Amino acid sequence: MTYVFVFEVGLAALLLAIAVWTIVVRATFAAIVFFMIYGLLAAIVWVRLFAVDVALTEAAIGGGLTGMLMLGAAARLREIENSGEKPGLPMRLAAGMLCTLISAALGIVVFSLPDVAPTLAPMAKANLAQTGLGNPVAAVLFAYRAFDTLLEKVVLLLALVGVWSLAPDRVWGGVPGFRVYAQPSSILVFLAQLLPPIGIMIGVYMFWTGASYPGGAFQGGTVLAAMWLLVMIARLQPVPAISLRPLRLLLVVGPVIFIAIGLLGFVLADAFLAYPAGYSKPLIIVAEATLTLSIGVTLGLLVAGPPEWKTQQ
Amino acid sequence: MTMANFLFGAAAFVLAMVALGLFSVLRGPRDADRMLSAQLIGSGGVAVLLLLAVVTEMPSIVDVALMLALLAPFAAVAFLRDASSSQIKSPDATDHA
Amino acid sequence: MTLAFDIFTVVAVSAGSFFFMAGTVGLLRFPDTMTRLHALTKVDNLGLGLIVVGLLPRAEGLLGALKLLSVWIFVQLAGAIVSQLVARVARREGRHT
Amino acid sequence: MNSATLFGFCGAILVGLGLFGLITNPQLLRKILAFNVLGTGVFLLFGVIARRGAAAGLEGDPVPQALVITGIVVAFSATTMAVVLLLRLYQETGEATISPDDTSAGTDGSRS
Repeated sequence: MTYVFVFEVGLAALLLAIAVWTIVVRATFAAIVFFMIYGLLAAIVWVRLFAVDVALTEAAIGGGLTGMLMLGAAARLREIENSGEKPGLPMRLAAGMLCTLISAALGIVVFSLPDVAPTLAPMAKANLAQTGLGNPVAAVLFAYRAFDTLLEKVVLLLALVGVWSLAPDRVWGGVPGFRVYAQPSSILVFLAQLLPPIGIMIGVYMFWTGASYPGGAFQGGTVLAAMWLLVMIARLQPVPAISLRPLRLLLVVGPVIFIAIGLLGFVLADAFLAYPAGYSKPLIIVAEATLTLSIGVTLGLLVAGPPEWKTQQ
Repeated sequence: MTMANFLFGAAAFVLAMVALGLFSVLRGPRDADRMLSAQLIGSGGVAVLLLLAVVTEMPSIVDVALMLALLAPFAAVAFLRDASSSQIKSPDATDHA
Repeated sequence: MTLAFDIFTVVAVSAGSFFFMAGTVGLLRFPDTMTRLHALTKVDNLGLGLIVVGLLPRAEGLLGALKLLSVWIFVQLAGAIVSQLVARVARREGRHT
Repeated sequence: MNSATLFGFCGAILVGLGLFGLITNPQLLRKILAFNVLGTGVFLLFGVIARRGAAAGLEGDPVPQALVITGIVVAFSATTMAVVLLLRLYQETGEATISPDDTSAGTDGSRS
């Protein structure tokens, strides 16, 4: 199938060209636009590698949240754009040589991978029925390597604590400095009223379908976060103060329930995060549902940034 | 030519159009033009994904396209927030002065 | 019957790809932001629209077809709203400079 | 050359490109972007290993795929953290760059 080959070579070449432009283009804004397109093409590459779960994650993060984060940061840094001088030519040549060497070494590694690739796919497939799930990636995330997933959620919360701790003392517990429209136009308000109900539905669908088909808690949570940010940016809802108790509760409910289910494993099964036979699917669904909510709130607050005001503006 | 080949050919063609669209991101000249190019390229990516979903008979790829389509307006909304806040603040400042 | 559907798919997807080309050429050749907006709408409405219509006979059941159509509607919605917002900024900037 | 090897080479080159941007661009925001390009390259290498592990009726080994999903989440949270740190640095010092002559600027106490 030569058409497939033409398509894939074109895709790879385009991805590389965009990466080059992201790095060398002079205007920061253009670099960010290239980076967003880079995420889009990366999602297509993941589809070609038959990793649709990864493609969904890349599309959700690259499509909505990264763009919002980077454009916001670039707008704040606009005054000092293009400041700072590039290192001299010898330095750049040396860096270029080093990077070429690293790329070449990795390329040789790719080329000399063993012909019979080591794989855990048969084991993942063989035990899939026991988990009650149909999606092997979800089984890895929530059954075989559930501990990793738990720690990943803790990392998200730690990152949020890190972001918050960068606020000056006088505004601790205050309102994040997420920039919203000064005067949202009627068309934006329309968008912010129309899209979130659909987005919430798709977020729930992502988490629900994730048990059997590609999708899952993280992809669903990312959609929820994007919808929340849209509502805040159009000033339909105020940006909440981070000391708000219900908000803090939402942040931790997912991980806490996940840990509780894990501890239950000591009693009902024989290990931490082990599910009692026959109950694994409902337990995983409960954990995923609450995690979707917590991930949504955490990601939204991560993009909203550290507190900048003591009270509502 | 089989149907699969035709659809892959169409996907490659749309991808080539996306590549051409990249030049308008480079050229600009204004940030608004760059944003428009990104929007157009996003539609191209959605079209490529839909073609791939049908040709490889993996319906879950449509979900990836759905995700991209749903989140398509977000970058532009963020961009126009930054464009409008700087635009609206400056007349404000002159009022106070 | 299958042949008729296949011909339909080939014609519609080809026409959609043509509008992708038209939109990209417009993006590169049109002189200012406002006319480039015009190019964008061709891609969102007709380019992606015709490709979606062409793929409908090959969709997996009614639900699959509905999903394809909803992808198109989302992209149209995003395109329409982003065009409005970008046009506002472009007009304001045009007046100020 | 099959598609897994093709995208594997692509990932290898992306790692080099990202590293080059990380070293040579003085602006910190651009360094963060470059680091994300590098990260995607590493993820792609993982994806190639997953694709090559296709067996038992699955099109890829789900274990590396799940690791990449976790990786993308962690990379995003690290990116937000880095961006916020950068904005705070700008608030404090009015600068957001690292230039080759930074060491001299630091020692003569022009910034605190």
